Amino acid sequence: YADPSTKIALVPGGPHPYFASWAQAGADAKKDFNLGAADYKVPEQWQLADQNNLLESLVTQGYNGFLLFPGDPVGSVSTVQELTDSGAPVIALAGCLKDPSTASFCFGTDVYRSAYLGTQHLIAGMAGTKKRILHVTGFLVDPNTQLRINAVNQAAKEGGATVAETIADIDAPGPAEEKINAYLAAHANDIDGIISTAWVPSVVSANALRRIGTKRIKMVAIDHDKAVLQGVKDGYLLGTMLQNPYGQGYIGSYAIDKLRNGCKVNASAPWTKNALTARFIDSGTVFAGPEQVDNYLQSMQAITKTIFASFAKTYLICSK
Amino acid sequence: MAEFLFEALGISKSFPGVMALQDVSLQMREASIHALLGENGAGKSTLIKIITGIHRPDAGELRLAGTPIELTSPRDAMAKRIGVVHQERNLIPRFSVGENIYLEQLAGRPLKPLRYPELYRQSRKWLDLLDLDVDPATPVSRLSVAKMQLVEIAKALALDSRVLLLDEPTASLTPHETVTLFKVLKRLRDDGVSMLFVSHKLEEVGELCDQVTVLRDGRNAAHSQPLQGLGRQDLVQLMIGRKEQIADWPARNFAAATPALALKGVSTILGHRDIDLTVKRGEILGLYGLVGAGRTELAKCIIGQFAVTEGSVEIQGKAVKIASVADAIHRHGIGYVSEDRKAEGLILMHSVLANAGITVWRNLGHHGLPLTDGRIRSRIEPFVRRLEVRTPSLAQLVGNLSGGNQQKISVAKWLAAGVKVLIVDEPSVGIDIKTKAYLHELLRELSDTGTAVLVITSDMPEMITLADRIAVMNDYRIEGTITNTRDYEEMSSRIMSLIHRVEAA
Amino acid sequence: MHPPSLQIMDISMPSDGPAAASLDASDTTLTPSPRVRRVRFYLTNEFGLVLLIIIFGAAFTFAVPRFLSHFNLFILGRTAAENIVIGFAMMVVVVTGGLDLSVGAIGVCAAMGGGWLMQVAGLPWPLAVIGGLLLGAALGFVNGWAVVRSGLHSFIITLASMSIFFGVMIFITRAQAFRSIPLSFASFAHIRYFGFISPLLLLAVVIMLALVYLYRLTALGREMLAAGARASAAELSGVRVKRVIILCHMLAGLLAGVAGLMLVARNDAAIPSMAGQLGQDWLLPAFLGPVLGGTLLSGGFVSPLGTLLGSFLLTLLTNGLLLLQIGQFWVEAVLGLLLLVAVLLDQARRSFIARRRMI
Amino acid sequence: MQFLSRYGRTDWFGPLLVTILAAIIVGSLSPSFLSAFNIQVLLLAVAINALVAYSQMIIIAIGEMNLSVGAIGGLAAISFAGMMQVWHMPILPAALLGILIGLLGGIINGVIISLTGISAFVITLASLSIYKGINLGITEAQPFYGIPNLVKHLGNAPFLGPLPWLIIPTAIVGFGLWLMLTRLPIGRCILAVGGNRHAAELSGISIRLTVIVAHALSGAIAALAGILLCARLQIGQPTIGDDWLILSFAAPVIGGAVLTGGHVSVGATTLGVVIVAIITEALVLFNIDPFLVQVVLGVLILWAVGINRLREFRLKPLRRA
Ligand SMILES: Nc1ncnc2c1ncn2[C@@H]1O[C@H](COP(=O)(O)OP(=O)(O)OP(=O)(O)O)[C@@H](O)[C@H]1O
Ligand SMILES: Nc1ncnc2c1ncn2[C@@H]1O[C@H](COP(=O)(O)OP(=O)(O)OP(=O)(O)O)[C@@H](O)[C@H]1O
Ligand SMILES: [Mg+2]
Ligand SMILES: [Mg+2]
Repeated sequence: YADPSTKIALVPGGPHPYFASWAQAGADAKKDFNLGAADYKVPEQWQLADQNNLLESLVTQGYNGFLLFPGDPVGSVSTVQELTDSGAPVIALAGCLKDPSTASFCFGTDVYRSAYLGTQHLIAGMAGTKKRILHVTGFLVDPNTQLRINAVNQAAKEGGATVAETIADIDAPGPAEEKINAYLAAHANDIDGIISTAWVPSVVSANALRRIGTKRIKMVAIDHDKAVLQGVKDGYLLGTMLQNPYGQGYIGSYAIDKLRNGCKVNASAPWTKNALTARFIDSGTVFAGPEQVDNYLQSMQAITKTIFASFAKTYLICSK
Repeated sequence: MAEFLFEALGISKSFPGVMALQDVSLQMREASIHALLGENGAGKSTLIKIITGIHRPDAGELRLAGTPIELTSPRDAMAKRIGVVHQERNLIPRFSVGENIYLEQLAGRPLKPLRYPELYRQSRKWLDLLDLDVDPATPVSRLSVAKMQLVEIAKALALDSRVLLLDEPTASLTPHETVTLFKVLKRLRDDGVSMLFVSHKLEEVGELCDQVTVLRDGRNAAHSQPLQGLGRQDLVQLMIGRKEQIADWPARNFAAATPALALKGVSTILGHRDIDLTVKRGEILGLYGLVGAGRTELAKCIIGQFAVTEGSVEIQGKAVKIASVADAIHRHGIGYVSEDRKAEGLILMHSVLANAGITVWRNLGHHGLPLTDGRIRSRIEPFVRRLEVRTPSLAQLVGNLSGGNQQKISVAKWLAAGVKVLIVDEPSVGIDIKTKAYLHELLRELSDTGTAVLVITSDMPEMITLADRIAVMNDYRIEGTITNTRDYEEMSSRIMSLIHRVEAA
Repeated sequence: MHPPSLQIMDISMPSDGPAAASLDASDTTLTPSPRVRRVRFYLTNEFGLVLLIIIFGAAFTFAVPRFLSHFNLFILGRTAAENIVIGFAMMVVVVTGGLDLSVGAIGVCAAMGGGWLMQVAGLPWPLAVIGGLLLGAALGFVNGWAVVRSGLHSFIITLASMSIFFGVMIFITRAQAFRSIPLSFASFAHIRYFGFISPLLLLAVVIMLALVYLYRLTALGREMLAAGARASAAELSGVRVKRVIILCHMLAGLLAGVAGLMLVARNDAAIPSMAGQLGQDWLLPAFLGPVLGGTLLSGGFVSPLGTLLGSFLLTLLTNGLLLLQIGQFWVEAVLGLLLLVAVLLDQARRSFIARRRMI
Repeated sequence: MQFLSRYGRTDWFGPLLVTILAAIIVGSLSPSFLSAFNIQVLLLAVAINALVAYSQMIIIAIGEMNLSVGAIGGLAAISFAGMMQVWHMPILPAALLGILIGLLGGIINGVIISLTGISAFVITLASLSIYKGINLGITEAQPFYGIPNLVKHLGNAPFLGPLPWLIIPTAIVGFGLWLMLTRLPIGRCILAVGGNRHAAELSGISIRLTVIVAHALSGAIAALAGILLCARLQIGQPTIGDDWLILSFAAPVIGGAVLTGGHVSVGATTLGVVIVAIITEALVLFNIDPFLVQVVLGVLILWAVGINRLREFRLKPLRRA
């Protein structure tokens, strides 16, 4: 039923392990839906300008559908406009664009909700302590970081916990190592829990806790780095907030193809609203504790299946 | 054994736009000192650079003891025991004196640990030989120009060379240091070393050398002749193609002239005390003193680079406060020709035009017109031509000019500036005799048009030729001022007695 | 080793000058022959860059059918324009022998300032643009003043000021973007003259011409070069070196502001992340353009045209490589190789000419 | 006073003063700063960053820049981790090969620079792209996790009191560099080339060889830094080295290095690293609004360098006297 002229590009913000399964998802989608292409294209560096250049060159190369992690929720809007002007539908994948934009919709993780839920899990796990939290997160120039900080603060307020300190700008291994360890060296006794809302800080904090050998400090991390999963298994972490990059890539490719072939976005679908956009579809966020980490892939696949089953019906209006 | 220890035969060398050497030959005997003479830009330094492996000749052959040799780098020359003192200073400023002296040796054994006490002890030997009283551990950057020059010579001596090339080694030395150097060179000659000596001071050549080669426009005007029997005028004739003209200017009287620059009881942050000095409009005042007397420092205080702490500076009769060098130049019309052309006088990486024009840009730019090269050129060209700057074009980088021609540019830019007071510090270092005469004429003409000129020079004949009056400075004080009668004997003894009166007391 | 100095017109000597008689001998050597002039031109950086641009342009045209499409040419020009102006911002400080690590931070601050003036203060965009540029120049002044007053190397001053400027901006804006950018302003980045020329590229060319005018035809520009080449000599020749250095930094701030505002138009929004963390994303394009173009990092020599061509070459290589569809993660390695090949080719050209003694 | 004028002129005196001052201030405000564990954390950061700074310092010494330190370090780090994970290579050979790769990277830089005479800036920028590209090409941005436990242990554990194992290679390299730059002719040649290239050449020093040696050393040291960081992070991260550039210049410059070459100090550079580490730590300890951290960082750097400068102003009159 599908269209071999559909050439989809899956473009992350830069090289990052989080997006690795997009490549496989694209390949599978190409095969399953008989697409012309569903290629994973990585900008050389994690720079907005690099991503823009790559996208523009992909248009020139004839790609006609884009799954894109916006390098900046606002800054990428104009580039997306150019992409859609060229006739290519765009779906914001994994992260959202800020409304208004010409992207069809956003399919990914609600960063606010994910951070919020993670913090709730942490607070639950800290029962019986003073509930003092350290929040480690990524670059401040990323507006999502502000959302995460707000989410953690909000959840803490609601749960009767206090955020002792927020350490930001540590999405690089060296500085993360330095700052997190320095903090723990001085203040390990002043906190009862750690919430991490970025990849590298999750890894570094997990390792640090293992090194100190304490299980007194509870921690909830994000994403599926091996060090994090192992930490959960060994009991150093309460759990981690998993996202569903594979499902994003797979269903996203499917949706783009549909959008190119007579389908329209259903304006009255049950969209979720989040801090950035009113047209948001949750690709699935699960909290994985020690019991779930081993088979998190299956649970993700299950979620993917569920979303996929009703996707076209719910979110698209197709003439054919 | 060959007749000549070292020979350069039929050497030619060209640079972009310049034919520096054409079929030049030179033959040096063992145990002799060979003079190499010529005007600025005649090709002397180029020849030396070819002999030491820095430049490759386009044509010609080098022979050491009769066998042809091929030199591709300075190291090759060193290995053949050819040592050199270049015209330009080539020291590592942050390294100690001792280490600089032994730098050549260090390069040969990269992993053998240095033993500084030993190295300093050995370098002492060479310093003592030259009567140079500095601690070998002192960084070179803290030495005066003259001392650096002596370190450079020590460095060449330490190589223990068979052939030693000296490119204007005496240009920044005092007469006393020169005498010491000559003693050393004569001793080396007696030990069998063959030396090449470049200088613009013909008296020195007559005293020291055995043979002479003269270059004119990159060709041999004389080729390894015995010096015996050649008089000063003969050498001049060979170098410039005509006889030397000796200026004989009438004395001028400035009793009625108004003072252009006056210092009254000035003390400075650099240690000058009670300086009283007046230069009148149209007058040339010489400031004489031994090196280290504080003359350069005084000039720098006058132009506002260092602070005047007491007393008053008056320009055209009005007391002024000079806050910066730019103020001195643009507001008060005082210019300063630096003695250190490489560091302060010129921008070596810029063109002749950019260097010579720097003082007139502001002035030309005032009218709001674009500051084109053409407009700058028309302002500076007369002076560049008058000083016979040898350059393929005004676009040539100053760094590519011969040493003397560089010096000409650093003076020319001030001649073009149209200042009312000009301070000239050691203007003729490295300039050939012909240009020196032109320069003197120019300064004289400049003063005739009303400019007050303050000449600082350690060259007594130059002082006596140029100055209307001579102020003598010693140890940061003015010892006295005398009117120049242009009688060499009388003037030099009066100046010396002024200096020594203090030392006797 | 040295690049050619200021391209100064050759002097032609009047034959009847007062000193001509005594100058006869050297007269012939004072004017370089037309051949020497021609060869000197072939040896310039600019000529080499034009050659490289032609070579690589032809190669890409051949290898990628859509390389010359209007859309791609437009994109190429627009991206190049940004890189060129960023290169200029660095170039004008490199002239002094210093550098400005804070160009990116200043650019973002100016852009955010401009965005604030448009969105929050509601100024008409021309005024807001002027405001943003003034902010850029003011931050540049702070840099220059600190460099001159402290006597520290501009590296350390701008390292700190990069942190401070950017930090204050992030603190004030909380990393939130301004996106109510008037269409009339934003359209500068989207208009296509003749289908493929971006007005931003024209702006970059105009800035280049202005810089050429500055450095070749004004006293101030010449003084900047002199102060950069040798401060002590310039000072003793009446150049107010400190003032000139401050002006260089202000100019850098101004140009960084221009680049920042160009990105605002490009993104239809003023966003804090447009130059990355602390504005560091700009550093490489900022240095690479000038250095490829022949500007000396040690100061005193500058080539606006070279910077323009250097930045353009860089953009061209990146663009062409992306179109070539090289294996995902290998693009960067190939880009580095191409860059190396480009500079080696250029060097080979020079030594070829020199070896043939065409001079 | 005698003491001041004797040591006040050395490069390390100012940074040392700043270090002590900073330690006292931070320590008195946050007592846990001087705890053994914290000192260990500080030393770990210093151990790696000092190597990063050294690898740039040696290039600053010859008056050039090496933009590829981070790329070389990153490539060595992932090679080290990759060889152990994929080929199950023993630790020592893997580490040696990693350093060799760095050495080779440096030599390539040095050879191209000295043969062509193109500015080191351009060449190392191109090689930065190449090395980083190879890194990404090999890893596809995925980390290597197969780090042996022994390496993980060495990367974090102390061997004596608060002294971590990692400090040992750094100390050896630091001492070796100091020895080389002050006592060995090759080190002096490096400084001579930086101080006055022309004069050095005229004195028979081979510029080419010196430049190549400096770049080779720089590459090897950067590789060592990458390997140590890999041990410390317990992961072969492809992003290792991405953020080294600024620090690599900042520490030597804080330590009084002259960017035009000819003057660097190992001791002062190390202290520069320590100062930056203390400042970084202070920012974490004092619970500063994350949005203000950068501002405070900038101000503190200026403060540190400013104190260093003050000493010069005070000493100038002394020198004249
Ligand atoms: N590297 C170079 N590039 C271009 N021209 C050069 C270079 N070196 C020397 N020249 C030119 O070669 C000629 C000879 O210069 P050289 O330095 O040998 O003169 P010189 O006899 O030593 O003069 P001086 O007495 O002034 O030192 C000059 O015209 C000079 O401009
Ligand atoms: N103690 C010192 N340390 C370093 N440099 C010095 C010292 N004393 C003098 N000099 C340098 O030595 C040079 C000559 O000294 P000074 O300028 O005081 O004497 P002068 O009378 O101007 O000498 P000249 O006869 O050379 O004009 C100057 O360049 C000065 O900087
Ligand atoms: Mg000479
Ligand atoms: Mg003097």
